[in-house]
Amino acid sequence: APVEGGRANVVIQPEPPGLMLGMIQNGPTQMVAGNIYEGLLRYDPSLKPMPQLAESWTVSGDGTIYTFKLRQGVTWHDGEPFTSADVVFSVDVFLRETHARLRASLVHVENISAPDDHTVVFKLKQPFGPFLGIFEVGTMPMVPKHIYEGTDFKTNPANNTPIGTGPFKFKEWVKGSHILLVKNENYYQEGKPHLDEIYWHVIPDAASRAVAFETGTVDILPGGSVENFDVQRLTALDNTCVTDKGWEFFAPQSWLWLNNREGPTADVRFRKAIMYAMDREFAKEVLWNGLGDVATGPFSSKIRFYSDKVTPYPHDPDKARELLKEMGYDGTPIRLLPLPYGETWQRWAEAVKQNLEEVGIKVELVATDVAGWNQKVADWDYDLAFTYLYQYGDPALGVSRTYVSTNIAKGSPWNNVAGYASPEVDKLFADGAVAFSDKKREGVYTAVQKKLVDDVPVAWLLELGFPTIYRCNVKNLITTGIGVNDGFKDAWIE
Amino acid sequence: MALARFLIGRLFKAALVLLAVLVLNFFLIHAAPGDPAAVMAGEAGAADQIFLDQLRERFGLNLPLHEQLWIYISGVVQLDFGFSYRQQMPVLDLILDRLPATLLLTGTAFVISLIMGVAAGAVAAMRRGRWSDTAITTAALIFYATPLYWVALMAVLLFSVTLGWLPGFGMETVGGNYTGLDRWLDVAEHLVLPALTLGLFFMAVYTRMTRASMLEVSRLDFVKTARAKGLKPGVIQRRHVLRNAILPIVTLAGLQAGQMVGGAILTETVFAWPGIGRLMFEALLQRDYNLLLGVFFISAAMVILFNLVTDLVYRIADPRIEAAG
Amino acid sequence: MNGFLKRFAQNRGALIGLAILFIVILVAIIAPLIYPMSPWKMVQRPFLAPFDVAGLPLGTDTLGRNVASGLAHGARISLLIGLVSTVVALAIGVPLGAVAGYYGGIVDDALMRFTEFFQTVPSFALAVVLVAIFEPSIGSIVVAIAVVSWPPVARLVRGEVLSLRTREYVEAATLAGQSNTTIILRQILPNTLSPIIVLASLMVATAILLESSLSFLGLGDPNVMSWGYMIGAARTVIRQAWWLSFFPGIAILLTVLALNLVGEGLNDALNPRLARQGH
Amino acid sequence: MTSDLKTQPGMTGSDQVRPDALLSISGLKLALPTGADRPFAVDDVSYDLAAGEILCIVGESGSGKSMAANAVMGLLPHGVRPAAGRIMFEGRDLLTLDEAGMRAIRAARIAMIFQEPMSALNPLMRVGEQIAEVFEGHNRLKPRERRARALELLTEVGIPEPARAIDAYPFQLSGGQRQRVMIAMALALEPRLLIADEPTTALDVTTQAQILKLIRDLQIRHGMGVMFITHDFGVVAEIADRVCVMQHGKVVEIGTAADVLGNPSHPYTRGLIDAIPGMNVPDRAGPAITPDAAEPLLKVRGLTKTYHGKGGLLRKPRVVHAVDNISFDLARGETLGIVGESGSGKSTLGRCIVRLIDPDRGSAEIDGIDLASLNAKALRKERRRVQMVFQDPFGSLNPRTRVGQIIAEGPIAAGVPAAEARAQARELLATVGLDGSSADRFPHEFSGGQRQRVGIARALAMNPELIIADEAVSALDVSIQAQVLDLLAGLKARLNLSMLFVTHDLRVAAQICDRLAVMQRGRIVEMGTVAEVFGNPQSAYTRELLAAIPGRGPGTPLKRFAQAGAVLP
Ligand SMILES: Nc1ncnc2c1ncn2[C@@H]1O[C@H](COP(=O)(O)OP(=O)(O)OP(=O)(O)O)[C@@H](O)[C@H]1O
Ligand SMILES: Nc1ncnc2c1ncn2[C@@H]1O[C@H](COP(=O)(O)OP(=O)(O)OP(=O)(O)O)[C@@H](O)[C@H]1O
Ligand SMILES: [Mg+2]
Ligand SMILES: [Mg+2]
Repeated sequence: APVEGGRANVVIQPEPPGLMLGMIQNGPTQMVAGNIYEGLLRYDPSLKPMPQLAESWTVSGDGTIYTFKLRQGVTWHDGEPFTSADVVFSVDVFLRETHARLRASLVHVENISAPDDHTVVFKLKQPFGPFLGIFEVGTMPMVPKHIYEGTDFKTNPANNTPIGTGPFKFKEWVKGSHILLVKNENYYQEGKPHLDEIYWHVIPDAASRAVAFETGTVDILPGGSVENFDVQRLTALDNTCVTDKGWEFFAPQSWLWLNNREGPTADVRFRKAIMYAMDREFAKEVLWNGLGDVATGPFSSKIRFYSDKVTPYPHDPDKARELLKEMGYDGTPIRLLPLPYGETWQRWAEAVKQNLEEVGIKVELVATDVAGWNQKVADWDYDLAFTYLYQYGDPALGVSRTYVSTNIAKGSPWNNVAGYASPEVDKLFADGAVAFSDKKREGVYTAVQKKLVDDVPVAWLLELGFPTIYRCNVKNLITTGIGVNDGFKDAWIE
Repeated sequence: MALARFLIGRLFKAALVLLAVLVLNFFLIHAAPGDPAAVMAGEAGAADQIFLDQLRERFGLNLPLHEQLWIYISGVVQLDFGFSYRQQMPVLDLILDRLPATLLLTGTAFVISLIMGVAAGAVAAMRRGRWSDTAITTAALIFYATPLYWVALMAVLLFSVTLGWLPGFGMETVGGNYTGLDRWLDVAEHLVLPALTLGLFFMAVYTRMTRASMLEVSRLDFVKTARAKGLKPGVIQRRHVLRNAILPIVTLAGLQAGQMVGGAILTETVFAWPGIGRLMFEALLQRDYNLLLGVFFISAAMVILFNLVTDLVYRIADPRIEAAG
Repeated sequence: MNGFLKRFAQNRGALIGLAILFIVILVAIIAPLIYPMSPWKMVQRPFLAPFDVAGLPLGTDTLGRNVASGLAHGARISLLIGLVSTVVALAIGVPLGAVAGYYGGIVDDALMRFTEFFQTVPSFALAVVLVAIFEPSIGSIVVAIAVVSWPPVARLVRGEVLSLRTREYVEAATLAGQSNTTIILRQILPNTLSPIIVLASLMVATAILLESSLSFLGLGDPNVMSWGYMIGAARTVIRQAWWLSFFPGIAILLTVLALNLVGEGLNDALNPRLARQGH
Repeated sequence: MTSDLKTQPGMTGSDQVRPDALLSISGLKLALPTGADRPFAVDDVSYDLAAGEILCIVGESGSGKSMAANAVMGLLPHGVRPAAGRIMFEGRDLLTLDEAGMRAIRAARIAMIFQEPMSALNPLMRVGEQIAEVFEGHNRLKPRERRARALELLTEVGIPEPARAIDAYPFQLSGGQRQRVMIAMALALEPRLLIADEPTTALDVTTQAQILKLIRDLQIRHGMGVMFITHDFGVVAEIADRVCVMQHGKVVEIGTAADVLGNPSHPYTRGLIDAIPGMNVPDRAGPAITPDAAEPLLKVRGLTKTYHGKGGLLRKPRVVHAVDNISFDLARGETLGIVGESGSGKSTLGRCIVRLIDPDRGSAEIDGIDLASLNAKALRKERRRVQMVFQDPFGSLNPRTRVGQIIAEGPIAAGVPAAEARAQARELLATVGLDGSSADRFPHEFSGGQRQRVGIARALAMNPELIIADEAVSALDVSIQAQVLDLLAGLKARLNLSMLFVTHDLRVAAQICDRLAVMQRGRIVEMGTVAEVFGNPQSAYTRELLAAIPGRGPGTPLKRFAQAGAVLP
């Protein structure tokens, strides 16, 4: 039986800019605020929806009307009741203004209505296959209408003291040191949460984070908080468990942006040569401790409609050289932008550079910091650039944005930065999104994967595995496909 | 009075320098690639033009640069350092929040390095040519030439992980909820490693400098006079040699003191010390212009202040010095 | 000149320093001969300890690259960065300090406030900003390091010049009708040499380390192998592979030591007064 | 190591070790480090000194006078060590004592006044503390009494306003005052032996006279033995009981003052004594040039320079009228001597004329051109007409430049080809009595007197019309001084040079100058031909100066002085 009480010490990296999840959706914010705010649904490791603020839901036969029944007796942390009005406000007013990713999905919604206090109805313009996949806390967090309505959201002072419906309440934030969340005594779900408090420790240096775990200061190292080289050593410690679960919903997929517009990378043979030249197994084994998988194409194997019936690209330098010769590559040097997210990525870029140079491609690494990287990628000022993106469980949510030509626009590093344009792919993705039956979608997506893998608009690297390291006496830490990011609701310490 | 005139003159010039510093920093920072909106968009994992435009408009980044500068400068003149784009808090609050931690760390390191460095240098000078001199000089050179973060990590490994004597990071036990004396002890415990690490480098510099300076002074005639008085070597070294050798060290100490605000980026990072060096570094990476300018401003003010203090100390330490502009 | 060489040769420390420096430079020059392959090439399993495998006397790094080869190739870049940025810093700081100290008055005030500006921004932060603005490359790193390291030089030179310009031999040169430039170059600067030499030999070390801190933050030139890069990259695996940061660390230390010894030897040899004194 | 010393050959002491000797040095050899000018600074030196006696040590610069004295104190410079001999003091050989033993003797039994008074005091300590420290070092008196005693001492050595001086820092005192602080310190513990190493060089005669009198008085009162090192025979004649003459590290003659001065036996001693400038006015038939005969070369009008000290934290700014409304003319070929006490503005006047300092008011025209009116370039060109020999010979030579180069730099700047300028530099060195090889040496490799000659050669290299010689012969021992003065006189006659000759030594002034100007506190208090000034001094200050010239009392053993005295009032 779960033990009540206790404190969880968790590393948070980097320090979030704020905790108002409706406003800021970056990783660290979500990791902390996922315990304060809640969405209507959560998803299990196989991405099946689970109830959260919504008790149950129904979908009309044509797939255009989604009706959610909300839980009774839910209150905000300040005691106000949570109702369907909050949902309508959150989605239609607040998030529509502040949440770029959700806004993209909301184009399919015709209107949102609240027939009664505990019912919300989403009416879509046409069917949208992945619609049930956008109700998790990071994508659609519920924010309190009574606090935000009629105010300037960005400057509302309440942003500093977030009020949600979640199992933990915000208590204090000592900038540069820690964030403290305490148990929500009035949580609507009987007996939850088990923990009394969660301390999020801000430790900016990766090596120090490892030390913090070793010395017992922290008990939980969420994925990505220590360098991969340290994972093996840490997991060998006593009473230490490791899991790469809890990332299924995000399914982080890494690739190299290839500038399809100009230079050698505009030639598909060159792009293929890159695929053959790279030793991705090596990267996985050496740089990622064997965690994760070599990506076969645009879809992560974790998400729906994944297909492995595509052209494989094994490590084959000879083939790469052949392709280069065939296209008549003249040795023009190409620029490679590493991801400025720490040593692993830096080393990876060096390894890729080495791989490419072995088949005769001249590579020049271009180092920048985060801001510079964003700017360069967003302005298409690169030849090759590392990146990784979440796929959010469904190709229509997390995959198509990278490949459809309507998404070619300067200024954002998250759209179709490669400049790949194929009417066929555009059409297939459009069909896939609005097709309602899974079977139909499957067909479309299998076709699109085949086509993309042959066109190589980007060079896929790995499905990243982020290991969460924790003390074995922390139980029930990861129960959903969202993992640490949606809460310590079920966790307890033995 | 002369002193008052000196001070007023210096303060006036200081204000001008600060203003110039501000303007130059402003352009410098804006010259770096990327802007806060791009960074935030990048972090959000999704962004579209609306999102970026919203951010830029909110931060006033859509205005021409000179207008932004004007807005900023007019704010600063009224001691309003603006809002941090990223943290959505007044810059001044953020800085004041972090300043004490940094001052505690750098101040302690400063005092440690000064005292220990001067002492070690003095010992080395007095034992010139003997093994203790060689040991001290070599150690100083090693500390000087070893990367700070390497020393830091080694110290943590030894004292924190292996021996378990001292906490390896943070400023106090998080969630310890100590009060009063206990809290001070707790903080002191956390302070030891970072302060030592940071102090080592400067200690090395002071050691070398003190030694060289003392040897230089030992050759001066008045030291011979002191010996002719039949004074003991200890007294001679302390009262005559060291006192005269200390002046160049005052200059150096002034420089170090001025760098106290921003000089500890790496140490604060490795030891998770919630100080201003980290704040600045993060602001830099996030192109949080207002915050960065604010930190630069405070740092500049400190440097100028300590240059002034150095000059004053100089005038007290050396009666020969008359007001030097 | 002969006397100078003789005096220098009499200084045992300086000779040892020179020998070390010579070896380092030699290694830097012949690196492509002893390790013809790129130092970035992954040659073996990662994390091989020193002497584990024949031909890899210093082991391999995170990606299985030859540490010895990196060390040899890194010598070129580290020396280059250390020396060039020091020279550039001297080239800015010495004339500026000399002019400020010599002319005094408004010139001095203006130049010193200008110098103060560069001191007000924490030097590491300034270096990071500069490298970020100009994109990391050897050139921009050298410039950034030079820009943050010249102010102390200028201050030092100014202080010396301030006191030297009132010396009677300077007045004598004025009376002899020498121009200001000649006086600064011939009469004053030679007499500021000794603190400059000492400072410069320390600056080389600081420059090498600054480059390492920059590359630790991902702002090094990723296309060239340097000791700073090696230390920076080894930091995260220090627990697994001590040798990765140890050897480049020793290399930096030895170089710094050698430069210091040579600097002190030069200083003594250039100073005719010290020539005959024992210590 | 001592038993056979007495039988060692080469012992030059002319009289035997006296049984009542307070200090007795025998067979002392001090080895210099390799690379010095000679292997032994002091080579087999023996002399002794009785209580209540003043022994003057004279001899050329670099002959080892200071070195032997330092050996007595156990304060030899680094690298110099005793190689043989004994220094017996109160029955003990000081060379065998350890550091602690020497410490007990220093200041308490033997005290020393060092050669360079300006730098012998700690610049950062108040003088009172520095005196009190002597008591502290030997655990005498209670802390409170120490200050009182220091005050007494300062009063005793005749410092004006001792109550204020006790809290002064050394830089706030004049050179003479500092020297007196040193003496107070040396006398603090009433030592048995006082060693004074050239305590009056560079002091003007009045101050010098005061200090000599002080030492004499104290010596009589306390019955001390005094070892007095000097190169001034006037001083020797004034105070010595016995005289010891040194050359090249050896004692060449030793005996009573009357013997040595009146009847020198060694040729070197004779040479020295012959070289002492006399007090007789040169027998020129009136001034060679009448000042108003032609347009004067230098016309000084109303020259004024005031220094405003900036004042310290708590001090009032100090105003010094260094040059106060001075006017005079100088004809071609004329030498004007400027004499006056230390700090009276002599150097400042010289600097104002050559425009190293901008005067506050007044003008100085050379050949009708006021240098002040010229722009930088023209000024550079005109400058060569006036050259200066600086007061501090060492300070005015760039320590990192070879002497040949130093001399050649000026002509090169004026456009003379480098090779020619260097050749000329060698010639000039020869002219001032240095051999050609010295062109390749650095300034520190010369003795004080040689450096002064380099300074003169540099001035001559520019072919100037006017030379301002600021104490150009002060550091020279008499024989060399005489050489240089002859040289200058020769040049003057040959090249029709004009000279402004600044000095504090009236005998030297008498020898070389046509006219004399006496300065006091920035003003010229008297001016006239040498005969006029010496023969019939108008101002009280001039009379005071003349009276203070050492060694010219009636009982002086020096014949030349006695003869000179006849000329004087
Ligand atoms: N530190 C030293 N190292 C080497 N040689 C020295 C040192 N000090 C003095 N000498 C040499 O020792 C000799 C004696 O010097 P000393 O100072 O005793 O001369 P002095 O007779 O006092 O001359 P002066 O009248 O110029 O004071 C000189 O030849 C000098 O060059
Ligand atoms: N730079 C200066 N600042 C302030 N006061 C000065 C300065 N230079 C000289 N004085 C003062 O001016 C006065 C005249 O100095 P000067 O050097 O002309 O004297 P002097 O007659 O040459 O003396 P000496 O015989 O000691 O060389 C002195 O009281 C001195 O203290
Ligand atoms: Mg002497
Ligand atoms: Mg003078």
